[in-house]
Amino acid sequence: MVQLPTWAALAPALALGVTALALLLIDSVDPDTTNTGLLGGVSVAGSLVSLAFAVWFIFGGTGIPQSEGGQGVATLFNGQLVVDQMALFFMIIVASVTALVTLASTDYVREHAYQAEFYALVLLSASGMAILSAANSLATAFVAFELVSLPSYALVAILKDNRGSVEAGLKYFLIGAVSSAVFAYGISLVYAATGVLRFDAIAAAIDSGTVQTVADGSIQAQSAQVPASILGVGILMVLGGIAFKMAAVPFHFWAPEAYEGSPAPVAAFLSSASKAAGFVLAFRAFAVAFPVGALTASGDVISWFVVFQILAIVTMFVGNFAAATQEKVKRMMAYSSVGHAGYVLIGLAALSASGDGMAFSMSAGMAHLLVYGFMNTGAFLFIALAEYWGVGRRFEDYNGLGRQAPLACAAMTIFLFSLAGLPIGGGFFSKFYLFSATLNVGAWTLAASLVINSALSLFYYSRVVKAMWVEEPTGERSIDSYPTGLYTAIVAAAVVTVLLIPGFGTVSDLAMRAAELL
Amino acid sequence: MQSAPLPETLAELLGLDPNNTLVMIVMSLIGAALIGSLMMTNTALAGPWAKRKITAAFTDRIAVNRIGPFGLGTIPADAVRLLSKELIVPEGVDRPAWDLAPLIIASTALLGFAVIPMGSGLHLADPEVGLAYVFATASMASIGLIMAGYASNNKYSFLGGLRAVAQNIAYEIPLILTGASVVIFAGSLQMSEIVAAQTQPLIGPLPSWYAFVNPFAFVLFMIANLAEVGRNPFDIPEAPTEIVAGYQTEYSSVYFVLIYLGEFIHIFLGGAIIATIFLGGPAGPGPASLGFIWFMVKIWGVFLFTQWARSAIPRVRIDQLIEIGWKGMLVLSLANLLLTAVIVGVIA
Amino acid sequence: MIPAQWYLLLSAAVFCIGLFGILTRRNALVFLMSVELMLNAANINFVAFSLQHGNLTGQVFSLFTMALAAAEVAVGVGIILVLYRNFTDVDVTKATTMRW
Amino acid sequence: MWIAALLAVTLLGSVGVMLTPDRYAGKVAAAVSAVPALASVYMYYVFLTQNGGAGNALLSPEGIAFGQQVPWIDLAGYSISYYVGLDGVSMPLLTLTTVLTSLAIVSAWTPISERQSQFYGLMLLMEVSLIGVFAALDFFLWFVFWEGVLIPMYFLIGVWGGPRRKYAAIKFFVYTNVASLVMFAGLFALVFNTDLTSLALPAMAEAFRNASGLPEFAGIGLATISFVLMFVGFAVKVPVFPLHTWLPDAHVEAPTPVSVMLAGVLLKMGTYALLRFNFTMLAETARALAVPLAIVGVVSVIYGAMLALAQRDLKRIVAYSSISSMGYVILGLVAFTPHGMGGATFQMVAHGLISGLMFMTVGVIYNTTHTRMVGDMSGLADRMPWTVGIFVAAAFGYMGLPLMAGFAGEFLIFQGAFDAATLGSAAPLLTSLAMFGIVIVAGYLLWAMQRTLFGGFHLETDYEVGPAAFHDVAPLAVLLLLVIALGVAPDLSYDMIQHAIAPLTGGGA
Amino acid sequence: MSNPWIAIGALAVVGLAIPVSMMTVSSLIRPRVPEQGKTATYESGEVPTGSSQEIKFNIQYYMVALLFVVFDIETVLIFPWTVIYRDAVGAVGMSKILLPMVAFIGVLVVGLGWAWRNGAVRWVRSPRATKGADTYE
Repeated sequence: MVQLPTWAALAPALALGVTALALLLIDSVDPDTTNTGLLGGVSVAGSLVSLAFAVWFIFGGTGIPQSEGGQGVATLFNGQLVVDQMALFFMIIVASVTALVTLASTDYVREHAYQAEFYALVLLSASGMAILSAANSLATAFVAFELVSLPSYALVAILKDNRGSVEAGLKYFLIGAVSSAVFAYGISLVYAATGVLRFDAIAAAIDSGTVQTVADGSIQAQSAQVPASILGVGILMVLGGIAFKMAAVPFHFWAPEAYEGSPAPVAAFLSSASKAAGFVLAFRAFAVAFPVGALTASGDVISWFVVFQILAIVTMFVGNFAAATQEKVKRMMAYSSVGHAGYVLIGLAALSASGDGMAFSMSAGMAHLLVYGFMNTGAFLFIALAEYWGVGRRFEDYNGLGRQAPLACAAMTIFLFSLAGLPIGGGFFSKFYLFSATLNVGAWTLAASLVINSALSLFYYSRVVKAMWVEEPTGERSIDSYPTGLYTAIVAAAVVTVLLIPGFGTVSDLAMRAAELL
Repeated sequence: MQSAPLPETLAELLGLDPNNTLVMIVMSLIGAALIGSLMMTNTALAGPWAKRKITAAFTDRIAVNRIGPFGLGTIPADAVRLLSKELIVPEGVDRPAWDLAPLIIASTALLGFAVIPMGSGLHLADPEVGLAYVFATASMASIGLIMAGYASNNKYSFLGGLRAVAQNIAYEIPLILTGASVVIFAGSLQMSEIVAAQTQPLIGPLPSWYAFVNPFAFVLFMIANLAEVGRNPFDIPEAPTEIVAGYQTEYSSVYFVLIYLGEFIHIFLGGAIIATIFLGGPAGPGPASLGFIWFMVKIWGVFLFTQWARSAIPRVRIDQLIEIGWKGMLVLSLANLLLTAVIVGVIA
Repeated sequence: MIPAQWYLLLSAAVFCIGLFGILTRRNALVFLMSVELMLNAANINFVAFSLQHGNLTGQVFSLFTMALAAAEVAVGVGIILVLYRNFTDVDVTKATTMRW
Repeated sequence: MWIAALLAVTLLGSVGVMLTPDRYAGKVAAAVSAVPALASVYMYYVFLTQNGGAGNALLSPEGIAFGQQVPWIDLAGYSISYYVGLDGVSMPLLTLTTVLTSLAIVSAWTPISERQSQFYGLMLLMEVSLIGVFAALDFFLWFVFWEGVLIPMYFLIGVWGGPRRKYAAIKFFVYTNVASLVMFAGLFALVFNTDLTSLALPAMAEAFRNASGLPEFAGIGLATISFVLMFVGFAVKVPVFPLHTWLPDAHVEAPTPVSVMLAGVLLKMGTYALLRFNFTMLAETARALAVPLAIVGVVSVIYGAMLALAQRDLKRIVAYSSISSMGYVILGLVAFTPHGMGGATFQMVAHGLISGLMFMTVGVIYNTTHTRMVGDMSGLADRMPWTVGIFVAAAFGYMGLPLMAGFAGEFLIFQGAFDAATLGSAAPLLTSLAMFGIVIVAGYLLWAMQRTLFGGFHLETDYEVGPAAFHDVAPLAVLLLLVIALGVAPDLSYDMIQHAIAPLTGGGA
Repeated sequence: MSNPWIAIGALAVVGLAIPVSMMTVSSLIRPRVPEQGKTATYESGEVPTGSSQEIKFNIQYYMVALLFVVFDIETVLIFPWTVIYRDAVGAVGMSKILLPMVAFIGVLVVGLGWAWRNGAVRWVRSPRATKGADTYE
């Protein structure tokens, strides 16, 4: 394999960013007419290029030490960014979700006035996610975090003559702004305590208990002591800021509103890719920067995995029970995505006080995020299709849809059952993976709530299936057009979801390796 | 010519300990009073007298020649006249914003002179971030303008305030970017450093003033500065033929005086900035003690330029203003920045 | 030199003022300003401890924070603008019609 | 390789059928399903003649015929592989599945009139999962198929079922899924407490049978807890009293071909899983718990029969009676004697054929008369002689008439249960109680036949009731022939079954 | 070198003192002749109609302001670069210090170009001027 310059390791992120700029340029050339095919094509191509790069690198061995025949971790800008297996893993998730969403959008926003802006914002946000997955410092993390958030605010509110969309955008923006402020303040406290922002340096500070400083790339210890209390508060606030991105309790309030109000492809994008971005930051920060072992060793600093356990359980129950009581499909999906955030939180919760089992549980969470990326995106894209057809938003509006659009409904059935954890899609395996991760450290409560919530989720997911296939169509609904882009995206997602049953071995291996190398 | 700042010089003159904070505070106050009154004198000279003379000369008239020699008596006369006028508070004005606006306009402009090296040791303070500071103070005036425009409860004032802000912000960025291109040469934001960097000769007798080194930036800066101080062709915020007097329509008596003074101090501040970062500050032939004279010459030169523009160039429309600012000046100043960087990179 | 905890107290106070504003005010613009306060509280910490620790990391980060705050304002004002156009009000509690 | 081919052909077939227009779907589906059916019959022949699998697939690896293993996933330290194979227990059940599916598809031509391609596609999809369930030798593979059965079944009942189909479908779905979760929990409680590295069933069996030092909760060993959990999980499928309540609804609401599959094969999944997991992997615990299990079995025998006695709906009668028949299987299994277990396994096959036959016949009658109520009709014999004849034969088979498959199965079970060491002194009592069940069955079947088939014809219809179409009767005939064949020559499958369960009972065949 | 901000603070004091003193002087010597009509806001002699608070002004002012917020902040990020540029050229070479800024400004220019082309800085976009597609009002 050819030896590329180090900065080329960022190619997946760069591809997305460059595509966004290219879209703006295309729009600048002729702002008055919009060529949907061109814009959509460019966006899909860009995200596919990024996906190709990520896949090439991850199998080319980027992030695996030379000793094991890999290319070694690509460290950029004095370790502000690192491209390792985990970063690439999440870049793959982001890129594939972006590809699906942009492909589906070609039909969804066809009549829309601001198409170039739409695609550009999606890709900007995606590039932010890609950078976030490589961020190795609270500084880059914060910048990337905002690069993810700001476009998504605009995306949610992009239907500017639609009260629902605007209201969703407002709520998303307000809560997002507050959480980013909390995040920034938490970072400032961590900096106050440790004197550094780079994850490894923070870890060094926590280990040695003394303030560190980073001089031309090397970490040097200072004399001053790390004030544990400030550090603890800082960590909690950082966690709060991240919890917003993952839509985890107690920062989940925006999720139902934002997902319901925003255009369905945007909801798909946010609930899949944005969540993944939040989690990659959480994984890296809490695995590298705040090693639970050292923290608990250093006395009165909170051992955060307990917090995560509580968060995980509460999030699971809140999300699933709320979802079970919904009357609108999109809102149900929104709450279910909150519940899934709870599942993935197990990845950070299922470890022992000394931090054992971290790699195992984290890889489980990563695997679930990947599978979830496809099945959840697919489900939301199906909702986008329903909106495209003008089908209502309630369960009973979906009645008998299976007769008019059997293919799409079959795909939706796959998504929902896979989300519920039936072995018809990869969701079954990833849930089992999480399950065994919990049992691995004997976290019975987590295991129990995982099983209970999966059983519960089957109930409300099957409501949609029932409506689509079993119920008789109520009222007259005429479905005249079968949009190609949306169909392609949905079918592609469904195929991948099913193929993840035989292919789950690869995924779990990648995730495991990535988590171990971290 | 790295001269010690004014307060320390004073302290040494009076034989006091320059490390004693109290002493320094007192000395600083004295120095500040000195600088302040100096500027007030300048503006008092410029506002009621020089401005009219110049305009009259342009329009081939005779102006202010009644009171005193060359009509210089007009200055105190006008001061008394304006101060003793009744202060009319229109109904519905938003106090205290309405009262604060003139104060802000007047005093922020004065603040900028703190870091300007005027030669002959007349250099109040020399912080490392001098240039950033002076830009900051210079742009604070627009807050006063929008306050005045908004608080007056008058449609002309409101439009004037909005125009003023739109114009200031449109030309702020070219201004600052062009200043940044100078910083690339000087490699420092400290005023004394920037001045010092312009001392060595460029070609023959010509000193390496940045106006000569980078005339392109100089022209850009002059234009942007015109817009900043709101003189023709950029005087639309108070375009008398369109919106009476813009944001100052409703002000009378002392408030009017303050706004008027503020504008002129602002003009001189702009001149001071130009003189410092483009014209070598107080540098000039003769002993360094003459520096102040040269400095005065330079800022009065800039003042004359603005007055010439006021009389000679027609006013632009608001849309032209915005388009010149965003499509012309901004792009040019970005280009200038990169160009300068390349040049400096090559010669360095 | 002023001891660090004073800066901490100051920033905490500013942060809490911002938080209070968020919790009590209903005007979206005031909300925005409160968020700016919170961000600037973070900036206080950064600059103060950058001085304390003697490295520039904090100051650079505060620059980032400013830039991002500005971008946030740009987006936020845009959203508030369309909010006003749709609801003829900038009261965050007025927008409660979550239906299409 | 053979099994992979079966799965692949059927899966592709189902996709293809889903895409064919409704008019041809039925025929195409029948043609497609004929392929695995004939293939499996051939496999059965090969197995029988060359006796490829002498022994139990889980306990003695040489017992695996048509085996194939491909590494798949290495998950959480457990290696999962695509691992399939057959032995004397699964071979007959596999054949039963394929044959019964194709017959059911043929029998669906008349009743199923709308969304046909989807119906037949789902039938074939279900066949894929069923083949997988009986052939899989790796837990994960097995579980995938096990759950995979539910999804097509849910749609088949929910979409093409009777008036209360939605309720029935949801009930079935929830029951079986919760059951799966319970079983899953019970099993993995064991898995995580034994040092397993592979989830292949033989490895699990090996690990569980000589697992030692399992933790205890409240004095009860983990093995027992898991056994109970897994038993409950599987008993729902069987079904065993008191977990049977989903069955009558599902049977009554499901269209005839679906209830044929339900009674004929899906119930056997439960007993098959019981045999594979509880009685093979946890044999010791099973022996220890023999008496209560036997009581459960007997109770469902009597209870099912009693309920059947109380029904007026032919379909309900058959449904409840199948509950009681499955009770025999439980009884036979707990006996842990060659005859008992062998008979139980044989009974699975036999009952699969007979109950399928019964449902199919009832279905044919219903297609003509549009009623299943015993009271509504009488004297069908002279209007549709063939159907009635087969119905009578099938009923006698159900009652355990000699020379019919039912007889062999039940006789062997009683014989085995009577001298079952595991049941000790309770054996005679329980067995005789179970025998009493047969009397009840005979009672209600005879009564029902007498009311409906014989006597003067009476049925309010506005059309002429005539004999059923050939393609309705043909499957019945085929099934009846199979029943008789197994009854005349039980060794056709009893031998291989004995080979398979010999390692369990300790004694040879 | 004493802290320069003391002197700056001093100038701030003076800068406030001068106007305030002028106000006081004026308030001592100026007359007060309250009279109805004087206090009417000036509208070229016409009777004032309505208040200035509810007049609708061109949305362009918002657009320009938003653009300014973004670009002005970028200059904040440019300034540190300009300060160290000259030394950095010597230290790490020209391309390494110049190219990142070129990329940065390139992105800025793309954004500006987009805003330009989409009429964010074109003034005549008022609803009455262009009825239809994407007005900003």
